[in-house]
Amino acid sequence: MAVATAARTITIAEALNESIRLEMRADPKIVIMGEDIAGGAQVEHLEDDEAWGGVMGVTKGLVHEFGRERVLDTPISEAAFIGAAVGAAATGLRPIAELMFCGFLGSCLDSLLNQGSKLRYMFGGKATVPVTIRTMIGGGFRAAAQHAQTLYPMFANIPGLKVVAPSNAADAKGLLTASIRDDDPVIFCEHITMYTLKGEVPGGEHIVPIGKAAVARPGSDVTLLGVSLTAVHALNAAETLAKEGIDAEVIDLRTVSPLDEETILESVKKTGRLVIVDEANPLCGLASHIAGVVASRGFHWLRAPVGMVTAPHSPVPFSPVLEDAYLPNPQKVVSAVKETCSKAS
Amino acid sequence: MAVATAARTITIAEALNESIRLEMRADPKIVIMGEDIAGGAQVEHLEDDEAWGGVMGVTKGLVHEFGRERVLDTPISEAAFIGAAVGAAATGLRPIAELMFCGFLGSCLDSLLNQGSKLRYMFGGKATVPVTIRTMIGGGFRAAAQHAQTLYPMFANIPGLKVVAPSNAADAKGLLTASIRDDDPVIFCEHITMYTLKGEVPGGEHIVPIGKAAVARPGSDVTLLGVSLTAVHALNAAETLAKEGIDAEVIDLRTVSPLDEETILESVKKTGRLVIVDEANPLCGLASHIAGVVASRGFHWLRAPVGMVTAPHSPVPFSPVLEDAYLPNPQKVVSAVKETCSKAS
Amino acid sequence: MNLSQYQLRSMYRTMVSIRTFEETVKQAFAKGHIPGFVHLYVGEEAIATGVCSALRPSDTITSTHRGHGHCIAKGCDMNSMMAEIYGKATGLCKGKGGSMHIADVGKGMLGANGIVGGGPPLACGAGLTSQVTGSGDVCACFFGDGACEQGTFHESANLAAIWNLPVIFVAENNGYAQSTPASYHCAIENIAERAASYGIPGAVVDGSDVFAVHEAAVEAVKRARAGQGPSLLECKTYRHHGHFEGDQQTYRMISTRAYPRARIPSGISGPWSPSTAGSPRRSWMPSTGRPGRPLKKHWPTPNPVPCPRWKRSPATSTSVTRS
Amino acid sequence: MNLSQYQLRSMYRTMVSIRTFEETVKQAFAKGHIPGFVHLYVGEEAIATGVCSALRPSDTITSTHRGHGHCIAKGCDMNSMMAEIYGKATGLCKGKGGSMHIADVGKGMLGANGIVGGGPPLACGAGLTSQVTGSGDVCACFFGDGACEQGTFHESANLAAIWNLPVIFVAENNGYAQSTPASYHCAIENIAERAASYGIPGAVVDGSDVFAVHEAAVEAVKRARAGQGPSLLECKTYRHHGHFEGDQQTYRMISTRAYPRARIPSGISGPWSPSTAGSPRRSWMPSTGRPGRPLKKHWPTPNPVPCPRWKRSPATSTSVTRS
Ligand SMILES: Cc1ncc(C[n+]2csc(CCOP(=O)(O)OP(=O)(O)O)c2C)c(N)n1
Ligand SMILES: Cc1ncc(C[n+]2csc(CCOP(=O)(O)OP(=O)(O)O)c2C)c(N)n1
Ligand SMILES: [Mg+2]
Ligand SMILES: [Mg+2]
Repeated sequence: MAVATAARTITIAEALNESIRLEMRADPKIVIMGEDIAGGAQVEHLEDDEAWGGVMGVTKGLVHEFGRERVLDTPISEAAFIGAAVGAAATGLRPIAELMFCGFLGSCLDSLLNQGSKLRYMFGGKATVPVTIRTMIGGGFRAAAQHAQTLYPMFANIPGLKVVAPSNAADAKGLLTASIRDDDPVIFCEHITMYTLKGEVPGGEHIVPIGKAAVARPGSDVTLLGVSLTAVHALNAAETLAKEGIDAEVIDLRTVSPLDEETILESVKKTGRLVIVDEANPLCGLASHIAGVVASRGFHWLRAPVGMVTAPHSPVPFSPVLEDAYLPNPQKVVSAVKETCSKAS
Repeated sequence: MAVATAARTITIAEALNESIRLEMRADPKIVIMGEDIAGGAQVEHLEDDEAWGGVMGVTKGLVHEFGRERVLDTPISEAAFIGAAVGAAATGLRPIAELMFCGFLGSCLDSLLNQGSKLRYMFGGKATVPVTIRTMIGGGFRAAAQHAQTLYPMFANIPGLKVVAPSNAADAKGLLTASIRDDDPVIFCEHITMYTLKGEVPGGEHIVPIGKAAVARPGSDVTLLGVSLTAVHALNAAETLAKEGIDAEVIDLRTVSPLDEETILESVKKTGRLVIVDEANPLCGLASHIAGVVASRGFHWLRAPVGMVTAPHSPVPFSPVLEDAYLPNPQKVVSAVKETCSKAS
Repeated sequence: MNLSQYQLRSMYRTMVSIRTFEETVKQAFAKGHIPGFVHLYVGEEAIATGVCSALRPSDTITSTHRGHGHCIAKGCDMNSMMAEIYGKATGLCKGKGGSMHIADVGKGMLGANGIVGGGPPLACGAGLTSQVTGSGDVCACFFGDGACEQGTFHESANLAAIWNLPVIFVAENNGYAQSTPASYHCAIENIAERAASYGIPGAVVDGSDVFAVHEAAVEAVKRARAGQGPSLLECKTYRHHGHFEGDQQTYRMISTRAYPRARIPSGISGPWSPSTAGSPRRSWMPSTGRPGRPLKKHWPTPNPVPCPRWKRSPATSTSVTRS
Repeated sequence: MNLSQYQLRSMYRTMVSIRTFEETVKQAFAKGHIPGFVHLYVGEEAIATGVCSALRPSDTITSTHRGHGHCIAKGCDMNSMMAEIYGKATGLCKGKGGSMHIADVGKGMLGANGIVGGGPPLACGAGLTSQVTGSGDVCACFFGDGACEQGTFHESANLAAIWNLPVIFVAENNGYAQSTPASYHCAIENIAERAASYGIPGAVVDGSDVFAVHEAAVEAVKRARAGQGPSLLECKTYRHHGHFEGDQQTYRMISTRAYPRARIPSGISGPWSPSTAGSPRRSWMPSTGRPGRPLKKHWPTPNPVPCPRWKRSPATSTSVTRS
């Protein structure tokens, strides 16, 4: 399959596929593995391009190009295959493993908590673990409590892991490429509702560095911060707010760990107000973490209490009505910003 | 074994044992299970009181009193037996399971993340899961990266779990009793270095409610907040600070989830300054969470940046020299408080 | 096996109810009325029916993402189930759980489960409750062939064995885990042979034969209730539709070339009807499709028999008693 | 089995090195010089030695909390190891890992591991690397009897089987997981029989007989290198000291009543010395202690043989070839 060299408008799923494809072409040490990522092609008839390519189709066509040796369907053995990806990384490969839903972390935490993230440190720096774990986060699909989680706070609390979550197609390609090339384990979070989101994506090699947030919209009155889908909510809210005379600066975090504290603090220094939007559960979550960092390192610039729009501290409900009430959305962000801006310093 | 009715000075390990013993006497639905918690007594010779009683001796003698039916050694199958504890709780027992080290969460997260914590909610409130998971946290034992973790932030990020961590013998007994009687899953965190710490413990029934922080030392200049061992550090630091003319109020959190925000905010309202001491890794950890809550709900009372003394965001080192440098201690707290108090509002 | 007319009718009703329920869900999903993920039990009715008809109301079951059939067979109210699947406040779980989390603990139905391999540890817990309280209840733990590669199954089987828990592990081997054929994901042909790793009885039955399933389940339940511990029952079956609704099954166009066509569970489309059920064994035989590979049924006999060396084909069944 | 004088000497040196190293650690620990947890390999020397002497330098191993012996057998520098155990900057891991995390990736030693069951998935990964790069290296995965109840072992064995990975699973059955006897925590007598669940060869050997271990390992390595996939090798052994240093072993006063006394690995305390090693097989026989239960060694023969029905006692060994 030819990959464009010029920018074009494609979906996030296509952008991810393109990143993997280009990297696999360039580096024979890259293998990909996961449940159904080839998808039915492993037994016979490899020539048949009807293989599933993963539940979201992200890896479609890769087994056709790279063969069964490098595109490995796995049994439902998350502990074994995520651990195998870690072990393969420690011995010279550069695996990309798919953990279908991030809630399945329950079945493989050890490989990440006690092995992948810690080997390099425990071995005195003498090992590297260049593994990328792609996983799905987020609600809105009516997938209920186990399949709609947003667990990057748990990942981020583990030192030694990098945690990435793009909000658009270009970043999806660029950040995934950076993740694959990174010598540390990276958890790459893809939002379940965003695979079909389209955006302009550079052709050929495209890298977005890990650990650097983007100022997605400059503004002066308030800093609005989101990541993955909530960055999109923040941008939408900023449009609405602009009409009402509030000029919001929007930061798209892009990376949860390591956290780009400088970009956040710089913005807060300018605006004096901060509203954080996050889909994860709030207790020991991402929103409060950032609020805490600013309360510690940017306290004197803050002119109003930090606003936070998060999910409540409860499992995700199934019912569409309840789930819509549960999730952050642009309207909630707009209200929170108005409240923050109404508060005197 | 007779249990005293009057208060006496005993260790945390003894206080925990007493809580379990009294509750098991009162409620035949309580069973306890874990690796080596009976300890070698399961095959023959039950009458022999030489059974180990767990690696820290907390459950010593219980198999002797309550028999093998209610004191169950398990294989090294954390996923199965923690899950079995959850299943037993959902069907009418009130199990207490021991997860020897909290790092072994890696081997059994699913039972807590996707089952225990969520059943009640997902089933529309029609199930209760009265299970208590006792587990060991903390460094200082030179146990290295996998066995010295402090993972309550990960537990706390899971809605549906309660997370408790006592700092003294009386609370150990009272909070464990409350945990056992609670109808929701409770993660009970015991600090590895504190089992032999002695304190006065009430005889007979003693309950300390979950979700209520303690003002362990009243003060007016700065609020010092810790949990488990860091509450002890905070108290020690307060003594030193008192000699230097700084009157610190110390809050012992006791419960991480649900968080007693009111007690924290009330104290900050009084002192205007806050220093949080926490042994967990900082990113999406407990310290920043509390700082964030205060930056949101108590902003106008804050007169200085929130101070945080935490572990760095790295795995725990093995070398005693490095581990000492890694962990929070009273000296670090004293410095942080002085810095906070030196900052004008 | 002696089944009363009442039992026969009730089993028939359960099988037809499941089929009808699922076809209704299928249509409603196609019309966009049902949110989220839905996995249908069509084609596997004989398993839930055969097992649950061997249980008493106070016995419990754990289930899977493909749980509607288990719910119905364990007596959950179908109206409340449907309301749950639609996400309504009147649903069995107030709309908070949905298809993958339907539960009715009061009926002993401990929940569908979105986590593959989530059930076995819970089943051990239910078995422990029975053992500690002396209730005599057993727990039937349903799980798919895909779930047999989850560590939780192995840990739970061993735990149930050493604790002698009244648990019946029921492997529903429908040949697929999503798009992945069992012949790929599982290193051996018969899941039931894994019983030997835990010193418990294992058996393979034709999962489209409700009588075969029932008979094997009765035996396993009897053992469990008598304090003889857990068993592993593998039911060979076939997934009629996609993995979930909406699944295009392109992968299946590939692999069904080598796979037997669907076998319709006996009793639903077969010639038998409850009013004529004199000799159920004969009339409930698989009524359509190629018979696929021959399945033998063996349940532990009191005397040791040599365990045949495993060969990938043809399939054999195991019979190992814990001594 | 043909072993050169050089090989014999080297195996002898390894066994004695491990024993000496561990006794040194024991004394240093008793004096309070060593921080943290320390688990000694005393009594199990023949396993690491027998297996690692069947490997080449570029082959890899995964290890356990009881890892010193594996490290030494795989060629780690003992001075750097000791420095690591003391927590010094000059240690193999700069003092950051300690006893439970000694590693030397360059030597193919992928780390001691504080997590019981942590090794098998990593071993699959090392096997995958070999398969993808075509290096022909194999990975030997050491783990205890206690680790056999961890789901990771089962998942990894299945994964290695279906991917045909060059992994040798080496179960070190020393009869105990901390205070818990294997007879309690494991539902069956011989861990090696679990190989049948994954269609791979399994064998039981006397873990105190370095030649027996070596011979079995050579066979397994040969298979793995030839692309014939994984094997499971169970070595029956005995933990001479406490679970960790400082363990009072009160529980053992109870249970050793029913347990054979320690068998000293051949070659260390036996009459044999490297200079007289003409007929090693005879001279390295277990030299002390009661022989315990008889252990038979079976490694897969090319022709299928009936797999005897398992009985708790007396012990038999399995021999199952993946067909
Ligand atoms: C821990 C976990 N891993 C993966 C999945 C995704 N998933 C859902 S169903 C399924 C296939 C299950 O196959 P099987 O156990 O055979 O059940 P079947 O769908 O055939 O009834 C997979 C991989 C999951 N829900 N949970
Ligand atoms: C996941 C996990 N659970 C529990 C422990 C605690 N633990 C350390 S060693 C051990 C016993 C291991 O027994 P076995 O596998 O037989 O190895 P042995 O100590 O006998 O060599 C246990 C329970 C652990 N380290 N990791
Ligand atoms: Mg299936
Ligand atoms: Mg052992």
